[in-house]
Amino acid sequence: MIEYTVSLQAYAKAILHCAKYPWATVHGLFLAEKKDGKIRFVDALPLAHNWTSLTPMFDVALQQAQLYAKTKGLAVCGYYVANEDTGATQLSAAGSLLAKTLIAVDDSTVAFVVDAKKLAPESTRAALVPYVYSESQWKEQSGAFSDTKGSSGTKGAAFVLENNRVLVATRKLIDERAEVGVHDFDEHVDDVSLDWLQNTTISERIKTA
Amino acid sequence: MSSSLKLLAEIRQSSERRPFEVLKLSEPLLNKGSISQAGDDVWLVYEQVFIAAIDEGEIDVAKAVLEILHKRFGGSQRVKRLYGMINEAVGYPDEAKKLYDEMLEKDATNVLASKRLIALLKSQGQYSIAIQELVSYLDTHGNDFEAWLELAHLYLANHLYAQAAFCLEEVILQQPANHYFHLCYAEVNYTMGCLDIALKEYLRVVELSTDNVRGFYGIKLAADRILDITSHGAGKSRDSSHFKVENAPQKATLERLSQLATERLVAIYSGTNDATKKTVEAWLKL
Amino acid sequence: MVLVGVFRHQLTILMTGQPPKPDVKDIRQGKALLRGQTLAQNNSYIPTAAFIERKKYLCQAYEDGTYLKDKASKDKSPTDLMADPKNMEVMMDGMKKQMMGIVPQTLIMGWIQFFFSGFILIKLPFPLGLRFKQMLQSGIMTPNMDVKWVSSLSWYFINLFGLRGVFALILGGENSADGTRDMTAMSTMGAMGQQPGQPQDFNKQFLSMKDNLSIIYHEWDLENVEQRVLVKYGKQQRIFKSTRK
Amino acid sequence: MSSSNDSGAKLISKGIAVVAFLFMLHSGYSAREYLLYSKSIGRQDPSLPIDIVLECLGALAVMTIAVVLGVGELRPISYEAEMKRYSVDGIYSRPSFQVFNHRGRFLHPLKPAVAITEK
Repeated sequence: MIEYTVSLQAYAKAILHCAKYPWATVHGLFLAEKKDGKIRFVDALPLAHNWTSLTPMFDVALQQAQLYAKTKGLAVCGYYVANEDTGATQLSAAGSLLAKTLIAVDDSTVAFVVDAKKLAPESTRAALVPYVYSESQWKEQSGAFSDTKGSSGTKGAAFVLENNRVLVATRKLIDERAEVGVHDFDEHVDDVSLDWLQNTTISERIKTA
Repeated sequence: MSSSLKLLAEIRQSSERRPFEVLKLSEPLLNKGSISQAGDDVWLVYEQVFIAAIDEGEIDVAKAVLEILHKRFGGSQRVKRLYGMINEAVGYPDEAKKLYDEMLEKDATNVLASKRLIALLKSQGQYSIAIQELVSYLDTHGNDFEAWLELAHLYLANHLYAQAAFCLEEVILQQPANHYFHLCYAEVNYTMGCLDIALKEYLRVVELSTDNVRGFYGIKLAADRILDITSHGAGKSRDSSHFKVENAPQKATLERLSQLATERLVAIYSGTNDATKKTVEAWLKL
Repeated sequence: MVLVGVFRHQLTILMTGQPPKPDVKDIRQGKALLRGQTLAQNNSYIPTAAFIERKKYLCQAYEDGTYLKDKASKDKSPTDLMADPKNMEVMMDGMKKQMMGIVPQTLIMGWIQFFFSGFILIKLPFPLGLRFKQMLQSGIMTPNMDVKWVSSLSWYFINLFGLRGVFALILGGENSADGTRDMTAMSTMGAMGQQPGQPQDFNKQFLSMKDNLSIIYHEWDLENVEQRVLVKYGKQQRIFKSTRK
Repeated sequence: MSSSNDSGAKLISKGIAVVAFLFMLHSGYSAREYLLYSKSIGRQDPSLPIDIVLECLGALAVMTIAVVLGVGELRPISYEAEMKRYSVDGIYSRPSFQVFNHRGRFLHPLKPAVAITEK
């Protein structure tokens, strides 16, 4: 059984990316630290908000992300997507194809779909619905991110948030409209001076939140 | 004219969706009444602020602005559409639909109302019906490139790349010098595996727009991929069967194009910070 | 003059009703033709396969009259002008507008000519060259009179043309008080040969567009784009002619 | 900011243009005076003295330069420069088809509202 932990930095950055373009399908990657069978998502790399079902720029960004992760001793083994249609929490056909290219490199990859309903202020659960790849298709992991640690994961994987502060801090950042500081690869290729890999400004802000 | 009005006009012309900024810029203008400095454009500014406000969920602002517009243009179809839109935003799609239907009953050629009805279907998650409606709309208004673009978007969301490519060809026919459409068309073709067309379209992008980053990334990607496939022979490379490379240029040209892309990308990235530059250089295998 | 102009403007507004709205089928018909035009014009910007697909489809549609507003009329002889009540209305409208222009103008001009022919109306405060004589003293046959003196008829014409700005000021840009527009309209009408509002025979236009499309030799603009790009970025000296297959 | 600089420079160039125009008027007046004078002393075929001609031409040159410099920043006219002002976001935004019950409604919930009708 693999235990996946999501840190504040990864969760907040991904959610803020979704908040910056609330009308569009938005996707990105998670960088993870692997230690004795446990996988901890330490950072998020926002990718795109336009043309999210097309592969070329995704390929470029993914390859660069993998190179960048290597220099930091991390692995790219998470993919997140927030669908334009707020009611849809299933992984779309395009989303599963893109996530499959991650599997080819790292078989512990998990795909997350952002559940818009759980972004509401009163929600007490993480707004991520994990999909795990098994028997050549993506399967939803129900009961993930439930409050008690480790009680989920009957199917071979457990998902927890780093601590209780993650949701509170993310909420605070959303209310402060911190999302304007997030830059994704899409913006980066329009203006290469925007740093999508490190996102220094927003990373600092999340750290102090 | 004040600088915020200028910025608002810029955002309006670029047709980018930046509601947060629009509201921030317009708030002092609305409060102080200096919005009238916009002259003839003042009604356009009001409409812009209204749309930004419903986008941001600032319904009170939207209502106030809408009242001003209603006072000036009561009974106008364009204002009526805004009433429909605010109802969409506050969660009354049925009311909105009723308004749009009324508009169409009065004038069946009202394109704004027809488009809103399609957007309404999309907002309710009924993508396939939206596609049907859009196709029948385009049968009548075959020169509406925004609608073709929307249809391409809906097809892409439904994983129908060939159909999306058709829509984009239609858009390119209408605006052949706009490199963004060539870019999108290239990406769709690349996704479908038509590498030869994708490469040519990416080349068109950098021809129309000097040092376009996406364009050079695409050229590098497509040229290297074609070289890879052709040098391994069609049979050996895995899943090479669904790639189309017949009309690709010769090997020497491909190599030169790949090299050109590398050079330009290095030049473009010369001003960025270390982490980015190193990553890109590693990606280019320098 | 000004009052007459204002009066005319109001009368025109009163008499011209809403222009007849084209219905959905009219638009569809027009846009279908437009699509063919765009394809014929910009055909080189899409790949050959895409062009052929469109050509086939549009030619077939034009041939079958898929987009015709009234499919039954396809095989009929050119439609009778007066048959369609809507066309009648359009023509009546045009006629009304023109009457509106001509009637008061002729009246005023006749009146002026009757009462004031041969009269001098004003004296200009500045001297002018002999060339202006024709312009300022029409209707008076005195070769030796100083050009400072302006005859009534000339004054009328000067007003007719000069008041355009005043009308634009008081009635807004698109007003119908301006008499000069009618004059230009009258002079161009003969040249145009076809009155505005006359129905176009879409079937004929569709068929000719079909012929246009079918003779296009298609060559994709991007056949030699590699060379063009290499030249643009200074990697190659000259452009090779594209080799046709 | 640059805008205030801009308007300052514009004002200066306008001032210079006005002064140059006055000089031009002055040269015209001088020319007339000179012609009247030479007529009164009965000189045939008077040609203008060089200083008047120079004043006129110099004023014209200064005025032209001042007016040209005073028009403000020139904008590029190529299609490519025009397209640079746009981005994928703008080109692909499809404003007529925007949807308003998006994720933002969950992130920043609305106060409950009633349907809004046209008065």
